[in-house]
Amino acid sequence: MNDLLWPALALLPLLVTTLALAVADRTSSPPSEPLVRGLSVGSALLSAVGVVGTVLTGTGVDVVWIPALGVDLDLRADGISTPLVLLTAGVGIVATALRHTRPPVDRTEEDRTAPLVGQHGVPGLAAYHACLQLVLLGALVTFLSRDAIVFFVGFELVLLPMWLLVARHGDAHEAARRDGAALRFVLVTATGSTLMLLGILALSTLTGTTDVDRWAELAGASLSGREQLLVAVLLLVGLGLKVPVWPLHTWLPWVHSTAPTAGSVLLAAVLLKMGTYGIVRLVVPVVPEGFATASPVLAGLAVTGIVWAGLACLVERDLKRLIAWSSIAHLGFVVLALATGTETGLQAALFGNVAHGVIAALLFVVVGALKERWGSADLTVARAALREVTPRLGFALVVGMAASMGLPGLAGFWGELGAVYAAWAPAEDRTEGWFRLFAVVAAVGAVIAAAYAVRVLREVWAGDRLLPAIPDSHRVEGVLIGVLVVAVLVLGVYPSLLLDVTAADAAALLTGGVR
Amino acid sequence: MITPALPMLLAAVLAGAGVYGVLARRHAVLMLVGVELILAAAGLVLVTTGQVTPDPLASGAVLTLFVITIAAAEIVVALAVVMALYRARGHVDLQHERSES
Amino acid sequence: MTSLQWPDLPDLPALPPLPDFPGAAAQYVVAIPLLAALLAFLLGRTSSRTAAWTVVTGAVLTLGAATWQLYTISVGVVPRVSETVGPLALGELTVPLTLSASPLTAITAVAVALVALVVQVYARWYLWYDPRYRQFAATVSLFSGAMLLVVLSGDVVLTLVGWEVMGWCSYLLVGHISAKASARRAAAKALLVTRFADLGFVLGLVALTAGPGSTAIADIVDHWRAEPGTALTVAMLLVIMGVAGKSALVPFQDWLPDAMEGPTPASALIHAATMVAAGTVVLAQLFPLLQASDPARTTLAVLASATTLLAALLAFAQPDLKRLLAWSTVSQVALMLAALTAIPVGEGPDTAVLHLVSHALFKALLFLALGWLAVLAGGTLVSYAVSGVRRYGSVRRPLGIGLLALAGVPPLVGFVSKELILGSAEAGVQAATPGPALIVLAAVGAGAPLTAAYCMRAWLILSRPVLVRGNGRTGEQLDDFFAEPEVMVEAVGVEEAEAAISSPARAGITTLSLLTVVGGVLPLTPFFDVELHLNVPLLVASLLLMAAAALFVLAASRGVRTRDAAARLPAVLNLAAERGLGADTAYLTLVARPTMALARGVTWLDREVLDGYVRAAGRAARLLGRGGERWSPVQPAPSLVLVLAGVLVLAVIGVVLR
Amino acid sequence: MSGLDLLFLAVGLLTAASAVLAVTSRVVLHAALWLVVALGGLAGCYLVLGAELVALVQLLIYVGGVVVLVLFALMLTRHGNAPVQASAGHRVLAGVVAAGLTVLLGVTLTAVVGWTRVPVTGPDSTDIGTAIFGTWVWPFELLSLLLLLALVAAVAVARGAGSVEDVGAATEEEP
Repeated sequence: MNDLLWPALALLPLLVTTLALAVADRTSSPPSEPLVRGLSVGSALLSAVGVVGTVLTGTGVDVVWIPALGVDLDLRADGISTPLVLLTAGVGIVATALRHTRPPVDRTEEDRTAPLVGQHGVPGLAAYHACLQLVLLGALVTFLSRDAIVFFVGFELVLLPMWLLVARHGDAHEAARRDGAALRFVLVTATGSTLMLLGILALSTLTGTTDVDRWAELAGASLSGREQLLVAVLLLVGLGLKVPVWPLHTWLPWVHSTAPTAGSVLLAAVLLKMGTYGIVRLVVPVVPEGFATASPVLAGLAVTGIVWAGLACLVERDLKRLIAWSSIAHLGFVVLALATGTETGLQAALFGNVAHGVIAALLFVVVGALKERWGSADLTVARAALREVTPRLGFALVVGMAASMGLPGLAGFWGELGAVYAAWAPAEDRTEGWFRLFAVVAAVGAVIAAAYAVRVLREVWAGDRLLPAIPDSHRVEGVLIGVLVVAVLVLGVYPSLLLDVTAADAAALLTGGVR
Repeated sequence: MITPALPMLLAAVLAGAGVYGVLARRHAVLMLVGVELILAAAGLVLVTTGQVTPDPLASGAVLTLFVITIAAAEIVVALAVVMALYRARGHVDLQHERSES
Repeated sequence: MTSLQWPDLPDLPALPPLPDFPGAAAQYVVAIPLLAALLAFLLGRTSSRTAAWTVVTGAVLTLGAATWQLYTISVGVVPRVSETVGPLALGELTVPLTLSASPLTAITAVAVALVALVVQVYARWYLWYDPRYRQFAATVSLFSGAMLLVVLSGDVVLTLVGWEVMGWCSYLLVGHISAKASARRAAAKALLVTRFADLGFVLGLVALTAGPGSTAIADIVDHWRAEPGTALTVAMLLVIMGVAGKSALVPFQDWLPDAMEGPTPASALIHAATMVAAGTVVLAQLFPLLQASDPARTTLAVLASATTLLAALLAFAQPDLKRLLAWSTVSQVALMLAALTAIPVGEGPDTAVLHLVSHALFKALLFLALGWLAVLAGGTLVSYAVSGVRRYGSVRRPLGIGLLALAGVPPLVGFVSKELILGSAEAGVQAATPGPALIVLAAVGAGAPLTAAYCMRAWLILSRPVLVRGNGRTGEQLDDFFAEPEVMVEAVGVEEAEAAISSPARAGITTLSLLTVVGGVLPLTPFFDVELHLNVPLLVASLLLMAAAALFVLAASRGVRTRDAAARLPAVLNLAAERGLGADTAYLTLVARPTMALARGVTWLDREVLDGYVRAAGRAARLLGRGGERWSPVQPAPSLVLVLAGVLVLAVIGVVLR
Repeated sequence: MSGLDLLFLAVGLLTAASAVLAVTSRVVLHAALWLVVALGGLAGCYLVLGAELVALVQLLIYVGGVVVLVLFALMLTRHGNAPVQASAGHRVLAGVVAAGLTVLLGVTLTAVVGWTRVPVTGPDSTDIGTAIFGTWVWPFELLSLLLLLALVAAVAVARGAGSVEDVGAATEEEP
């Protein structure tokens, strides 16, 4: 029973709060904003305590759930999922603590002296927070689960609240954009989930179990080469839609540009990770031969995405979309590293995954705050230079963009360097020539990252305009940003913190079998 | 000793008749008659299976009792709806052209 | 050919034993500036004073640690390899992340730490009124820490870390005055050009690492020395591309003069001892590999030689003395790299590193002194700076010493290091593969008089006699039609203006001047293992050439009102030189514009083609729904029939398939 | 063919025939009456199968309660010469679907149980009672809740009409 304590503490607060808030939202007099937010943050904090406890004590749930299908509710954290559940818990606190406001209408030149009033008292706030809680719950289940079906359930659990966040609580300006974003999100998630489910079902019928550890032990032994390839392609396309891998990425900028700040933070820091985590769990160790066959194509798509997204960042007009594009580029590095099939690559991918989570969270918090103050995130509108009017937000943006371009000493560096190295020296069953070409292209992508980072800083951060004045970060924002900046810095300066956690399990994953 | 195929065939016939009733009747109450027949068919299958296979839980009989009870509840609500419909529209014709009313 | 050795060092008079610190000196040298940067940023939030104390204390401690390291290395008691945050668990790849110190890197570290200290002290005065002094100081501290990391790195990953951090810091420092559009542009240009070149650096290091599967420099050198070949050549060429970017070799040279937009202390730091010299340090660490790959060596020799000549020529024609110094930096750094290629196989990179140290001393001196003058005179354009040293006597000595050292006049440090390069190039010509050495010899031979020429020009301008009102105009007027506003001797103002510099800053400049004068003894110290290739005729010839060039410039300057010999050049040439021969335009047309066009094309493709499919899918789904709505029965009963029929069909399928 | 089989055949044919008539009769009232016969016949079938309790409950609730309700509803909603059946084409379609369903169900169900004769070993009333108040007690209690809900819902839906209140009142006695 003691074993159940920590996992239960990690999951139950989220579940209970979700239900409570969802019910509260339907009442005729919804609870006030401080109450809702307090409840939400409290539940996220409790859950984070539970997550930390689960990770530290190594306890887990193992209950038979659907015996007829052989589905176990097996929730445990190992080296590979530990960083991600911690990331989820941390980002969860950030996302719930962010104040949700409807951005005011675009503040143009004319009314720049008008007082800036955040419009609080958003309708449906309780439901909004319920959605956040549900997203966190789904993400935790996804990362903790050691059963493919439960993994899938967690995966799906996240999508609907996310869609609600985008469609109902997104950018208030343009209904058409919101509609477009929601439409894309639904299409992509539905398609991706279906393909992934097909893959999971194919695997479970071919192996007779849905236990991913068992799958990793079998390492595709009971599958023929063609079956392996088929399963790998199904899962990769399904998961690739979520990651997203070029050319399945077009939904991401749309969704990010319309999602509320907390939604963007969760989407970038947690949801996208579920795709890469899925590849690590369900594809790399499970169908090694199929993955090896598909990996050159996957790596090619990944590096195309890196360059493609980087180029798009150079001309993108909307700052939030720009950050979304940069996410695509970073996840390209992660996928490239995965595709190399080496332990170095896997470690780099796991590191890059978490690093991107933290960096993207930081950037989206900052950009969300800016959008709230500016009224839009359009880069073509002349604004006051952040360095002059809001030094704290400006500093956070500088750190974020520097980390985004892979500056050493910040979190982004190790994953990207590892990815380039792994691509230069891929596993023996990969075609070296192609992968070296990919390494070169990825390095070009890193250069483009510097270019767009400089572009953003030049257009937003540096300059001599002082009007329209906007307020600097307030207290909650300041604390959240500070924590994220420290996280980015610590991961960058002392990468062993993360690498040592994942090392043993990453090695075990590639050699087949569990530690 | 009994041939269980016979009750099963009867159940099939009852279900078919019920479906026909649901599909072909325009009168709302008569459509419900079809629904009752389908439920009856389900009950028959349950009872037959329960009678020919040993079962310590007596699921066949018990579940049939449940079905009957649920059917009662269902028909009560359904008839209430029909009554409400009748009060609102003056008829219970399911294929009533809207232009006629 | 004689070899200067210091045979019996341990017999030196014993110094008092140093206290036993935990950890190695190298760790302190790297960690202190980084910590100081962090502390200055955090603590100095309210007062610049705290920040200043923090960074200056940090710089002093760093210098102390570096000196301590130099001493311990000279007596040979220290473990040369020390740990940092590694080793990293990166699977097959070994990443020990160690620091390692050798005599050469130790002395370089001392030079860097010294320059950093002087720059910090100087910056406190120079940026007294700057509200963002604290960020500047922290960045400078970070910058010097990064350079020290590169210098003491025993692992290519650490090298890369320091390398990139320096690039970023240069962005921040050059763009320090971010309200100025030209500074913003220059900062972006510096970062982008160097980062573009880093493409090669990263790939080169990765390729080097992939061989031994370890990032330790020792492992890499061992591995590739055992099996040189095409792979090594490719890797070294890539590394050289990166070095060319940071060290502003052709074709990446144009970012550096623009970087003059930064405050003078930043320029001094970037140009004297740190970023631009980092390439030399890295190649010195990988020196055996450079020597093992002839194509790489030749390529570097060609690039460096071309750069050193081109930059010297451009320096001569600059209308701004600060830009003149910038181009001279390009030229001198190229000279160091050229020296690396010319050294005969089997010898160490000592001459190049010696020139690095010597350049660090005199270039820092020049920049700081010129910055001082700029504050006094109001700018560094020829028209402002003219007669500078006459009007402000206190800058006369530092500037004079600096220019003499730059020109390579004996016995200053610049002379020694250049002559050693010339000597080793001459020795290299006689080696088995004389190609690179030959090119370098020619370039150095031609570069020396050019350097002398632009130094002479600068000095002539600075030391022009002051035009005092009432003096009759002498000589012919050549350059200007409208008369220059004649300057009164600011008999009262000068004293105060000169006194305005803080005494620590002045002390720093004086220290640098002294070291520049006496630095010529450096090759005699045990830290350098210089093969002395003394070739007296060559030496004399080069000195004569320099003298001739100086005389020629003197002659040319006669009659020009500002004594600016470059005014004799056609205006077209002057303009072209000022614009760096249109390199900026070339970057724009060759790289920036095509990239932007490509980016626009990509977004178009993304929007219209890739996203088009997604949109089409959405639209198709909606159309299908509408069609279904239209063609399906409106009434419930027939729809129910269809639904049940469908269910039936499915059930039949299920039964049949089973 | 045993005696039980013959007996079942007789009752079953009656039930089937009345069920078909119940869904095809053009006269509304006749249809309801044929339903009574069909459900009664089904109770007979249950008896033949040896499930006395179920048969009794069937008689009690269906024939006694439900059909009465249906008859009431029919009377209350009488509306001149309202059409009872759908158009011919529709009926044919419905017939095809119904026939298909019959065939499908018949084939699969008989295939499952087979044509061999088996002894009737069903539980007696005591067993059923024990089972209901033992294993099935929670679902049973839930059912009572459901009935209560249905009652309330019926009242809520049909509120305002006295006749419907009667309907609601009638349900109270059923469990």
